Amino acid sequence: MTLDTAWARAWLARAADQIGERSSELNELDRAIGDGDHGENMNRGFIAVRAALDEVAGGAAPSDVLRTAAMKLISSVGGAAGPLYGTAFLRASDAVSGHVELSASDVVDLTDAALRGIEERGHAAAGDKTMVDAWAAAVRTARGAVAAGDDAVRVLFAAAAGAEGGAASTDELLPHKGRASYLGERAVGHRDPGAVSTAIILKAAAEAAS
Amino acid sequence: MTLDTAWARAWLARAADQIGERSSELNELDRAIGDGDHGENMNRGFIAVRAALDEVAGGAAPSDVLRTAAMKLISSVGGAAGPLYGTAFLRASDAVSGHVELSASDVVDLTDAALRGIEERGHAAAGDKTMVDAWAAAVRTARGAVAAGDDAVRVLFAAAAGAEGGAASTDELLPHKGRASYLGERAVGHRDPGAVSTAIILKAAAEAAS
Amino acid sequence: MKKLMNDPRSFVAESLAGFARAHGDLVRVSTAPTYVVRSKLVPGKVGIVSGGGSGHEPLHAGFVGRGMLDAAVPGEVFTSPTPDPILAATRAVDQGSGVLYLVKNYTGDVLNFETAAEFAAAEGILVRTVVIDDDVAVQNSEFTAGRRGVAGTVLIEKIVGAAAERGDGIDELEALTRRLVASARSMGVAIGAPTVPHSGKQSFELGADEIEFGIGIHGERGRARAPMASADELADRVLEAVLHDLPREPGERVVVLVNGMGATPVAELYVVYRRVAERLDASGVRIARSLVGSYVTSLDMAGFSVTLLTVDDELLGLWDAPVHTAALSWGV
Amino acid sequence: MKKLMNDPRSFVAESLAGFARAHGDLVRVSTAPTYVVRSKLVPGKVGIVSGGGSGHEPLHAGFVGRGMLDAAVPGEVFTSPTPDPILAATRAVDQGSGVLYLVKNYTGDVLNFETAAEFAAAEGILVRTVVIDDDVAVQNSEFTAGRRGVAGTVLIEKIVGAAAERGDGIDELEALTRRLVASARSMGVAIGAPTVPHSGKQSFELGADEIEFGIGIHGERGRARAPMASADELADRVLEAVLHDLPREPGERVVVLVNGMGATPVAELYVVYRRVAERLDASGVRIARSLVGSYVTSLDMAGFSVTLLTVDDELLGLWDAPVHTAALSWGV
Ligand SMILES: Nc1ncnc2c1ncn2[C@@H]1O[C@H](COP(=O)(O)OP(=O)(O)O)[C@@H](O)[C@H]1O
Ligand SMILES: Nc1ncnc2c1ncn2[C@@H]1O[C@H](COP(=O)(O)OP(=O)(O)O)[C@@H](O)[C@H]1O
Ligand SMILES: [Mg+2]
Ligand SMILES: [Mg+2]
Ligand SMILES: [Mg+2]
Ligand SMILES: [Mg+2]
Repeated sequence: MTLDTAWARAWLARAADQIGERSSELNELDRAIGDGDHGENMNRGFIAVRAALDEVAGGAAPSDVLRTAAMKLISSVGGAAGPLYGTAFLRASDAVSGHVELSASDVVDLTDAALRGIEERGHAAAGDKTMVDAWAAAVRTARGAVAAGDDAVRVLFAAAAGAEGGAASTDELLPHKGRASYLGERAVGHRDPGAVSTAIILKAAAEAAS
Repeated sequence: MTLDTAWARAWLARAADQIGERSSELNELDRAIGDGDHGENMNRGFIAVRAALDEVAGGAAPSDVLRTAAMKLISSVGGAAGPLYGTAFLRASDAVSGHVELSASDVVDLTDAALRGIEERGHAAAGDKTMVDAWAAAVRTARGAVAAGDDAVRVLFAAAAGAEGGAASTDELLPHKGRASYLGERAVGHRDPGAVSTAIILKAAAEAAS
Repeated sequence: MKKLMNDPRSFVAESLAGFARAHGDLVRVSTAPTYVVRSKLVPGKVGIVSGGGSGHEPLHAGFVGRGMLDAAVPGEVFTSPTPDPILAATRAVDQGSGVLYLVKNYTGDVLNFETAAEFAAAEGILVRTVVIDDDVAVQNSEFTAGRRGVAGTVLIEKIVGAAAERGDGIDELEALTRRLVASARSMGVAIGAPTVPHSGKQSFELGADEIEFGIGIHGERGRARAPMASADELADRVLEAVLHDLPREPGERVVVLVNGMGATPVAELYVVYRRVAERLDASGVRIARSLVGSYVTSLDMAGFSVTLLTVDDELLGLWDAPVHTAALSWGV
Repeated sequence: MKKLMNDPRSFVAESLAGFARAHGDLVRVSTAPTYVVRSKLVPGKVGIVSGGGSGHEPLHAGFVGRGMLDAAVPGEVFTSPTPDPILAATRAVDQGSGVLYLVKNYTGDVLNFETAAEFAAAEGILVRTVVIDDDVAVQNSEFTAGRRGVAGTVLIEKIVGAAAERGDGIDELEALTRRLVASARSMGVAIGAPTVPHSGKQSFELGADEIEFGIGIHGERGRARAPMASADELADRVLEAVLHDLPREPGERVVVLVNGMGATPVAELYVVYRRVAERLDASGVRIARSLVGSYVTSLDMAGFSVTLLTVDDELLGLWDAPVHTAALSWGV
């Protein structure tokens, strides 16, 4: 399958499904080291995103779909994740603006732009035990796949696998940003909910392409 | 032993001991059908009574000891039991006013006066599931003992036994007075705490005489 | 359930000490005997005195001040005060115009205030007593101690206090209070039991999905155990019981109190008030004024009560009159 | 732990509906987008806007009114509101003199208010933002999200609101707020965990004799778990942490807030206040004013926090200035 507008719609619809199914898992993760609402917040946001997908004009580019998603996330998620994911999707949209079909390198640009947007907005870096760790790992593995000559869909799968690993890597990290940082040492051994939601979203992107 | 002033002091001192030892039992009974403080209240009161016993002038009559106890109970017990026991001891004191040594019939007069005082003050009758049931039974059995020709100490033991039975008889009664009456049917099967404290006090009176 | 306390036996005294320290501008707190008296008494004014067991804070000490009570007499937790402190408070507030006792209907409170009134009369102080019994959960018959005095007490203390501040004499005040008592009805629900300090045990055990319906304010169990229900269902059942018992004409105006029992956050009380207001609209009862908060509590019991007081223009004027106490303050 | 609610998803909306109904004289509540605005805005006055996740009632909606906030923007429970309602509230209160955002220091609140401020600026509305971070339980380092904004917020909102009512311009108000933030310190303890409506589970599990020391107001666990202790010990440890961190001169005057976390009865808070006052006397800190009650809560969490704010005569004048809101009212 090609990474066109149909794919972009399928991605977000699938992400909405997955976030919905796993929202209590995300709440539980957030209850351990945050305030227990990450699943609620993301689910609220993606329900809004799903509803908005129909509004996207026919003949739109993938970037238009991503921009619509960004706006909906900003206006409906709230909390820390809302502005962060909103910025991520806005920057991702800009990075592939107008492209009718995404190339392998577009996938890298998209994830990299999202990563930089989150880093700037949240003043967080990889290793701070946040969603940044998932995005950063995704970008790394995507780059590797491009270097290995993989096609766009393969690169997307690589990114998803990277995000999964990046999320897992947060278990042992000491938190430096977000609510978890209030707990310090007490947060070690727990996985960051935002990193997990990132892994869910990128996994949906890959599955939507296969 | 004769029922003189030394006996009256011994009675109240022993009652203070017994109430102290059994105050949590009284709290528990009150927790089931009242507000859980009867043991606290009675204990606070008898601690004050014990302290006041020394104040009673030498050469005083038993009635003086009972009057002092009444005043202390009124000023330190509070709740429903305070005024009721206060009145009971005041009337008991009047009933044997000045008698240096109590006769068998004095014991009946003393308990009967206490009973009437409580009935008037609390507008309660036997069968209402209150301390009245213990006092009323005590008066009945005491009268019986006098009729049987028992001496004062024996009559006192009869009164104590009667109070014990009267308290036990409250288990199956439907409450018509006091907090227990708010529970209606739900209070059936529970023993009235005030009836039990009455039994404790009369038991102490008898034991103090033997 | 844990408590912020030291020795349970000193709980009431230490809480009062903190209250005295926080509100030295409004009240003076006497210890031995224990009572709370308004710092600035009004010469010639009828004294308004209330009291009863502690554990219902802010009632009564929180309502001592301009336009409400002249003195409050707190007993031990859930235990009526003895006559001595009541008498001392009576002496402290008497201005020669008499003193009115507002007594919640519990055997202990009634008997101890009665005794205090006898002592005061013996000293030549004119004392009148009105017993408050607004709780519809208990049937008023000679087979009970009669209906309990619960949250309606705060509404009555506010209005009677305003009338006394206005300069009403003791006869008018007594008549006004009796009229208010006849116009106030309340009912409460517990979703969590309180813990009495000295026992450390909950007054009753509630299952995860159980509530007590028709509770009082002393941790006694209610009229019946019931399954937990939605806020709207609970509000409907409580309101229905109150409305059923409230003497009123069509289109009657009421003051509504949605009262928290001690451990219930105000956000939940507003959810209940929302429903109560909707139901009153539907039943053609007009809400003239409302109060939502924890005013007459039962230690750390969770739950709420609803009180309705029927009012006319005069009573509303007295309700709106300035009040300046620790727990109720407006117009000043 | 049970709650008085219907569908958890409608909890915030239903609670606000009840609040709107109870306080129609003070505020107007907008839904979609959700914000609470003062009913009578003052022409030409700088608008004071605050907000954040719900679950901290009466903060912030309970402080909208004369002499305090012009608008409050409540998000879902423990979730910062999105930019849209913040922007809508900003438009609603702007009188052409600018709008000051008072934001508690949480990533979500900071980012969403930041975004709203950008949108407002794009519309030509002058917006300033001051972030409140009074919680000494968290270290202020680049290894954390920084100190949290907790109960000190209510003291700051009161004083800044009074200055705005007085007619101060946005520059003075921003400077005043920064000065207040630098002068306020808080610390809290939980003896019982809160339950978030949508999860129905307690945010953390506490043993019968355990407490959480140094908690925030979102059900997050605290700095450390500790054994339950007497009210005096808890008060001493909390106060010590606050005093340790509070910039002050000898003989400094302070406003003291002993704040309940939602499920703690006021009688217990007074026990804590009593001790806090004694310790402050002993350490030569003068209590200029005090506030004891549940003002910045964490749903039905049990526990308390202590806030100290150092003040001078000007700040005390602003503190004493008239305020007329649902949860704080005096001088009117
Ligand atoms: N400064 C930050 N930079 C990047 N990500 C962050 C930052 N702060 C929080 N996050 C992410 O946001 C997630 C929490 O989101 P959510 O629970 O929805 O918001 P809130 O913390 O306001 O309740 C965290 O798990 C973390 O991944
Ligand atoms: N009207 C009454 N007449 C007689 N005894 C009563 C009456 N009301 C209550 N009592 C007695 O008082 C006891 C309760 O005393 P206590 O718990 O100390 O007071 P309170 O009910 O005020 O907490 C009851 O067990 C009952 O025996
Ligand atoms: Mg969260
Ligand atoms: Mg009792
Ligand atoms: Mg009692
Ligand atoms: Mg949140």
